[in-house]
Amino acid sequence: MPIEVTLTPAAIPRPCPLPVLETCGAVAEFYGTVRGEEAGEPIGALVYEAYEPMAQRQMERLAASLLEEYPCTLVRVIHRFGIVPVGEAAIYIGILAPHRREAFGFLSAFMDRLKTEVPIWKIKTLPR
Amino acid sequence: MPIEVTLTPAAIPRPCPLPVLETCGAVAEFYGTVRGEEAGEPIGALVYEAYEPMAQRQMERLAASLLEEYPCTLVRVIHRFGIVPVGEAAIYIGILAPHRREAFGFLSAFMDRLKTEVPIWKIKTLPR
Amino acid sequence: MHILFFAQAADAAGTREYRPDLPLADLETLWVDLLTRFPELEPLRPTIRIARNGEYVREGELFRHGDEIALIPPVSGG
Amino acid sequence: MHILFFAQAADAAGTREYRPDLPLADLETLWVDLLTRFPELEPLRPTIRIARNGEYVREGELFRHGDEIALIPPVSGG
Repeated sequence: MPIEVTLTPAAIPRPCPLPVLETCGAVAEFYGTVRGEEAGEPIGALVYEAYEPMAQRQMERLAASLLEEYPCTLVRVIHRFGIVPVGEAAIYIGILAPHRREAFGFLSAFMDRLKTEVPIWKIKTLPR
Repeated sequence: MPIEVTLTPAAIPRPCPLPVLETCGAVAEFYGTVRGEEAGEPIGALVYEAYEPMAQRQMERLAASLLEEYPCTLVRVIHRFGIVPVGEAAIYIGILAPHRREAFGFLSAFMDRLKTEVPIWKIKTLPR
Repeated sequence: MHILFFAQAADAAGTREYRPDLPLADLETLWVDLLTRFPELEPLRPTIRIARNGEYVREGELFRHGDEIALIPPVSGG
Repeated sequence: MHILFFAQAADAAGTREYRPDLPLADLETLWVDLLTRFPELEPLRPTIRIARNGEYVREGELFRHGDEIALIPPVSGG
């Protein structure tokens, strides 16, 4: 199963260990973490809302569609919703691929399209 | 010190923990690992040679030059030389950046230029 | 039909769901009904995408009894 | 001058270093000396870059007594 998508209110583990595959020369990982400021003001957390079944399916479908262009061997996506404290990850993407180009291409394209297509929202900030 | 470059015969730790910085919303990591085949034949390891002082300095300088275009907050590069067994990493890049675009841009550009400018060579394969 | 509101759409409408009394509707009919009931949605309308049963709708699609319809303001995940 | 050979250049020359008897040389003089001593380097010459004291040389640069000079075949790190 080359695509693993999880949408969860639980904290994203860091590190989030990927298997070692001898066919893969590239391991790329990305954590999108909550910054300590929003619009110049210090914050304590962001709150994310998700339209859960649709967001889950859109992420799976987006990953499947990008794999046609960027043939990676394993793609793991975890998106958190609910309260995400500063410094913690709202999203994790882990990729195993034969070569770095498809891993980097997938990573960048997935994030770009997630941010226009997948029904997940930052709905508010919480103070420190 | 935003640039940390290490050239070492020792195994690259995995995971290789980066600090958490509240100013950074992007954590990107890449491991370039040795694949189990080379030119269709199974192998046990690759052997890397480095022109050590020049390779170290070229990597530091390349990182500094790319930070002008891709302003990341912390860049950590570890390149291994000597025998690197299949499945282990020959290179690790870890990046903390305010936003994902500079992290992805740095990562991709650093690897492209490393592979043309930095005096490190795969000099042979070892059998299983 | 069961309409779900998310993010700014939920804030503007002051609710997270609504069941309009429409047996069958095209997009325009749906919006007329929505704006009559929730005039606060008017300024958001140009930015809202509509999903039907978990898929973004295509031009000319019809909404039927039993459909789950979602108002999707600009997303901001990741 | 102290010349270092790496990777395919070391394989072809059959050695990892060489101290030519040249007090001062330009790039052409250096190559003439190298190819006289190590004719096996001839086919590699178009792909080899030269570094002087850890920097890739620029056109017209001169090599002097005490310089560390490296023959750098196409790199393949990462």
